[in-house]
Amino acid sequence: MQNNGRLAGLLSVCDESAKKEDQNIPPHVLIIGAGSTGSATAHDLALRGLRVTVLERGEVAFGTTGRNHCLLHSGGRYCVTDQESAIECIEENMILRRIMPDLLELNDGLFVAVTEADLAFKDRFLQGCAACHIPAREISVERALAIEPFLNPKILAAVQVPDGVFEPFRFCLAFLATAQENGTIVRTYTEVTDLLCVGRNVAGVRIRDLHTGRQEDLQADLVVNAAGPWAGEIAAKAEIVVPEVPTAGVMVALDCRLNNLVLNRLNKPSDGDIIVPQRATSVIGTTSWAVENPALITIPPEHVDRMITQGQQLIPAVKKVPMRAKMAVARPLIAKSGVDARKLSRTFECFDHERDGMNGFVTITGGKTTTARAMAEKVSDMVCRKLDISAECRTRDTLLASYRLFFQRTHSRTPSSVADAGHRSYRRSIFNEHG
Amino acid sequence: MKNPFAEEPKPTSAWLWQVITGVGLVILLGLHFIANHFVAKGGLRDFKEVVAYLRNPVILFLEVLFLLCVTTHALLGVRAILLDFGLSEPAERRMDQILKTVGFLTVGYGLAVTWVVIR
Amino acid sequence: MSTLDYRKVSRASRWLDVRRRKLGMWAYALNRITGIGLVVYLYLHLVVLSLLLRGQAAWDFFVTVARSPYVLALDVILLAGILIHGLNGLRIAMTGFGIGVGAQKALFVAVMVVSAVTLWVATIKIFRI
Amino acid sequence: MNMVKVPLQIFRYKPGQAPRYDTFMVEIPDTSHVIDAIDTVWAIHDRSLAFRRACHHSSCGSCAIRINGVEKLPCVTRVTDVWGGHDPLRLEPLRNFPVVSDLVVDVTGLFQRMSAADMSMICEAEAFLPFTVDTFAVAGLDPKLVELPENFSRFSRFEKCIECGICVSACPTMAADEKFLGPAGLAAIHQARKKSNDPVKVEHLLGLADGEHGVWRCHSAFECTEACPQAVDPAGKIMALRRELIARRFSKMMGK
Repeated sequence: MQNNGRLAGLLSVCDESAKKEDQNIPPHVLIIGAGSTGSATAHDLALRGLRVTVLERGEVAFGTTGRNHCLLHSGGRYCVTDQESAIECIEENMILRRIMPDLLELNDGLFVAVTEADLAFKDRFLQGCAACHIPAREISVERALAIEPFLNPKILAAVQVPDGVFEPFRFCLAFLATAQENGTIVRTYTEVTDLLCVGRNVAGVRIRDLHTGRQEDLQADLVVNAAGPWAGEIAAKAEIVVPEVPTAGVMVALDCRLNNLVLNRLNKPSDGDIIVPQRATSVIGTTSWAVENPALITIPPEHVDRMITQGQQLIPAVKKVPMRAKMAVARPLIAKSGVDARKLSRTFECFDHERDGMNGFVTITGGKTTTARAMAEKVSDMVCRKLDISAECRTRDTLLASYRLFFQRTHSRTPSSVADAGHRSYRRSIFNEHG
Repeated sequence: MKNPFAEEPKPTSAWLWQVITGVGLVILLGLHFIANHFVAKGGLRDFKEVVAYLRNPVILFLEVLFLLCVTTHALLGVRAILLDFGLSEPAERRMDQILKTVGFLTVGYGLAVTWVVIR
Repeated sequence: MSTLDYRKVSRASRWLDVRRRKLGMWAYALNRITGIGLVVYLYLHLVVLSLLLRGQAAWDFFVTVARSPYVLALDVILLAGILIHGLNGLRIAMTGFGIGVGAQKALFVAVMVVSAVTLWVATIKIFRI
Repeated sequence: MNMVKVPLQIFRYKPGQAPRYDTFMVEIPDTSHVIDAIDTVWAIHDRSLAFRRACHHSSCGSCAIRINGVEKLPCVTRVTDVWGGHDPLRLEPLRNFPVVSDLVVDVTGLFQRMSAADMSMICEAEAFLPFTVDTFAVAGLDPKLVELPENFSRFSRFEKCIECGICVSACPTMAADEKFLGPAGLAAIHQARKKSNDPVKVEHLLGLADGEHGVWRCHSAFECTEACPQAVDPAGKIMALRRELIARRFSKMMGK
């Protein structure tokens, strides 16, 4: 937190914000993080007519969102253990089908019973789906095996639900491209180094442009912290604690696609109980353990092995196929004392840090990519309330722009002059040695 | 920002001509080679033989066709290489004009030599 | 935002850079090199033909020179260029019409083998004349 | 888990500065992929290193770079497969794109070409597995025909092409001709043309490809197909377009 020594700069920042209010210019909201939450929030706020700037220290979807499981949840996965999340999932699932029809692979999902215990879970599962309004229906084992030839032939039951598959990178690009259309500025490779506080008010952020190395102060009427598992790190700059448990999960991508539909074990969520098909691969997931540093997760080899063994329960052929990739990333789960990481709710929460004595600063965390739009709606409602703006959320029915427009809009933001800077000298340059 | 790739360009036949002349060359050059260097005694005709050879109308026709093909093919090839220098539109147009002129001069020269010889 | 556009570094010579590239790229580079060689030869050839205009003595003198083993060795190089360019050209034409696209590498190997064999036979013939 | 120390020689460029190479020594598990090595540089050694990454499993196409001079997706390239064990592993941005910063290139041109073809990311899938027959053969599995579920008229799939730009970087013609539609763009036109039943749209798509900087500009080096990590076979698609355009021209000549 910066309080002293930079007053001159901050005063001018405040002057500027006062001036803007005079001229009836809409308030300026800074969003930290261009993952699914930040991207959807930018889109929501831009639609409500606010001036929005998104700051991201890497590329879009550089953190948690990029490496997620790509599962468009029907909610079936949580319909017994976490119905709040399940209801969110099915609602958002249906909305996303409307607003990004070109970015979803919609082949449904199957929950299959492999063991007697799974079979015993079936009735609770169907009841859970009904309670959460998830259109689920049981199909015969023969039918399931006809759709999925590589499915374990020993399965005892199968339930079909409206799961789907998205692609996280383009998911975010589509939201951001639409936000850009509505005036949002997206600054990637821009790291937030500090929150600028005036009294008990966050008045802006200090950033470092990682392309130029230049430092800059940006004024904001409100700062939205959507940094995922790094939200705690950002909030700490204002001496605020966000109760987050960065919880990593390992996923294993196979060298070919073994299933048409998303395949789940018909049971409570556990390790390696889901295989999501994507493009040319099938991705087995996941495990769950709390990590210290979400930026650098070492993948425990035994987790990878567990994915392969567990995956074989669903598709025996998993053991025959070479591994294409393995990845792990930290989910930003919200901590509850005494609750194990796997059992923490996958729902999201919006923190107005006014209650921590710091105004102009909110954190949105938790949740899943499937529910990113709902998270954006909730945090945008909070932002508008705080800024005293009455504007309805319009993201439920707004068709998103093409993700392909994003880079064009990002790179043409400042007039570009093609530089040939030292193009000859780089061949001869002395290599700088590091670490 | 307008998408510069969304407009239909002017169709071109350069590649097709390159292939047609190329295939023509394989045949004609084969004949040219066999007739001038393998059938001919000692691998080359002397002056009298050349004159007699070219006075055969079939041979004359094939040799003229060969000249046309080889010139077109060579200059289209040169053009493809020059295009790789990333020329501007006006430079491209000028290049086309120059290559056309060179082409006409080459063919004209070849015909002139032939005419003088068989006259 | 200023960007580094290092296309300009080696724009026109990129086609020659076959380092770590696959067979198709070698075929392309080879086709260009032989192509350039043949254009140069074409114009040399046309210049030589002007000797026909100077009458019998000039041409027949050239014919004697051309029969010297040194010139015949150059002819072998020329023939190599023609064979590679011609046969590879047929390969490009074929693939361009959608024929044998999947076998382009095998076709290139075939082109080179046929060229080599033909060149060998032709060389023997050239020097026996 | 065995750790290895791998020297990385990374191309660095920041606006207004001369490009250079930096060498980093990273310690990573020997089963790591190249993207893990880059992540380690970013997490431990230098936060100013600009690179792209998202999915880590060859689905987003964002991370494509050149590894030891060859275009690859670092997320599915194992370090031990490309590193000789002694010389630094050289990481450079893709060619034929303007470099924005370090390993990040401006892919606007590629995305514009893809937009021009208006190719959607979702396609109708064949009703059989697998996606690629070859990998199935490797695994000793049979591709099987699949019965569509009652409530399905078709399966959908994401397109094979992940718009990574690898083919554009590998293409020797792309290096020379800024206006060239390029392998990805032409393959997209071919794909969109295959999907469309609308004669006007098909005519437009073929028209797009039929220019000086379209299919005719390709020099048949087949580098795109060699480099493509997703078996899109752009060169094959260019040849198919040529064939169609020639056929169309001849049938027009015949007065049809």
